Amino acid sequence: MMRDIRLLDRMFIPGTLIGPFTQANPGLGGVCTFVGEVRFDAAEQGGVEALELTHYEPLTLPGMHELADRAFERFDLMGLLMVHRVGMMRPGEPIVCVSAAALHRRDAIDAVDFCMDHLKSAAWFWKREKRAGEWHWIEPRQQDHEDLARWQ
Amino acid sequence: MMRDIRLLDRMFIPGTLIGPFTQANPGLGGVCTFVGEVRFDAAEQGGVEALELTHYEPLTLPGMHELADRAFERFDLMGLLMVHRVGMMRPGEPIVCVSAAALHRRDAIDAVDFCMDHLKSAAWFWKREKRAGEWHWIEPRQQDHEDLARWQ
Amino acid sequence: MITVVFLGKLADLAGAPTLRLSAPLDWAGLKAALPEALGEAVDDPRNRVAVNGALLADKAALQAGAGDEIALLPPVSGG
Amino acid sequence: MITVVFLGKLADLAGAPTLRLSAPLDWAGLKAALPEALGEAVDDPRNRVAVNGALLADKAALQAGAGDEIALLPPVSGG
Repeated sequence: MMRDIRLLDRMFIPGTLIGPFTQANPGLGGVCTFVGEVRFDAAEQGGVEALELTHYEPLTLPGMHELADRAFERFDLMGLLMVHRVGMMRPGEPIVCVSAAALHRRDAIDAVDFCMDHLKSAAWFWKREKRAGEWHWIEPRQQDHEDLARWQ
Repeated sequence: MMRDIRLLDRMFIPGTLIGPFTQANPGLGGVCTFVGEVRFDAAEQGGVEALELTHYEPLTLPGMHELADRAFERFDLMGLLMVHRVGMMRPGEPIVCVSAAALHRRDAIDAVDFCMDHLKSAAWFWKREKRAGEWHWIEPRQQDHEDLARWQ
Repeated sequence: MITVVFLGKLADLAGAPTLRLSAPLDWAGLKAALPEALGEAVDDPRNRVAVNGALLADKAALQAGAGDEIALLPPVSGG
Repeated sequence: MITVVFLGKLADLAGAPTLRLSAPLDWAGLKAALPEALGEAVDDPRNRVAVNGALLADKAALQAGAGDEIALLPPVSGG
């Protein structure tokens, strides 16, 4: 069972993680991967210049491990990769990568969906964006709360 | 809008498709990718030695394009990659790769889910497996029909 | 001549992926030209028929002439 | 000494990511030691409190001694 849960404080290239992850799970039926990137957003909305993601060490990584435990309990998985950036990022940079390997596609896709919904609005991260030189804290969207509620 | 729909009659490496696909969609919020591989299955079930996927040229690729059209209508997508192997394959080889880029993760994940469910049981492919030297035609599983029904 | 293409299990039953038959052919003519087991199999409502890549809503309405390609398509089983 | 860590918006209100306060501290003592606006903000039920990485079910039960780390955690906003 391949399990790779990490916080990264610098730029990463998802392909360099996903290739070895897939190789590490021989006999899998399918791998589902989601990669989130820092959005630019339209200039008329005051385009995003930078994004800062703060975490709290004693809670954030243990929380991601608990989330991984729940994913392994809930879905029939062979492997799970969950990598999240922290610190300062620029638009276009990858911020999160979740990859799940399973014998059947339903488990792989649903596990990625489940982990992403929880990382997005139930993990210990605080996010702020810089627009037109000003920092703004970001709140989860209503959609994020609705997405999360699907699993309860 | 990046749109790449292909049938391939030889081995492919998903990473070589997904990297350029992601690059071709600047400003995306997220990319979801599913890669299916030919399963080995346990030796006690008469492990899979080979898999052959037959298609019918005048229907299969046009059908995949119609499926892509429906995905673009149904979800808010920036790009869609849908690549399917045909011909003879060995266990461990990639057989299908679907990747969707969108501003929001829900669209990207759901589009991949939608395309996979349709490719699996509503696209013009006929699949047979060789076990212990004998070829056996494969039928969609009950689960595949249930997965498809979710979108109707 | 008309080319008849057999897909999936129907190719096993036919013993070959294609067959060449004389034009013209309607549905009764096609079935009569096929071995009995295959003629019965193509009647199964789960098996579809396409002419030149266009699926027929009603197989019984089949009309094929010289140069046409008839495909006999069992239920799919995908990736 | 006790270290108090402010996360997210609370760090803006505090003007710094951390603060050092004398031990021991209970909830009333902590609020009294913070600027008024911050003391009111941490009372908001959406803001959680952890001691040495363990979330408190009830903030009012806070008891921190020398060397402890208190974290004041506003609602999260993820990736």
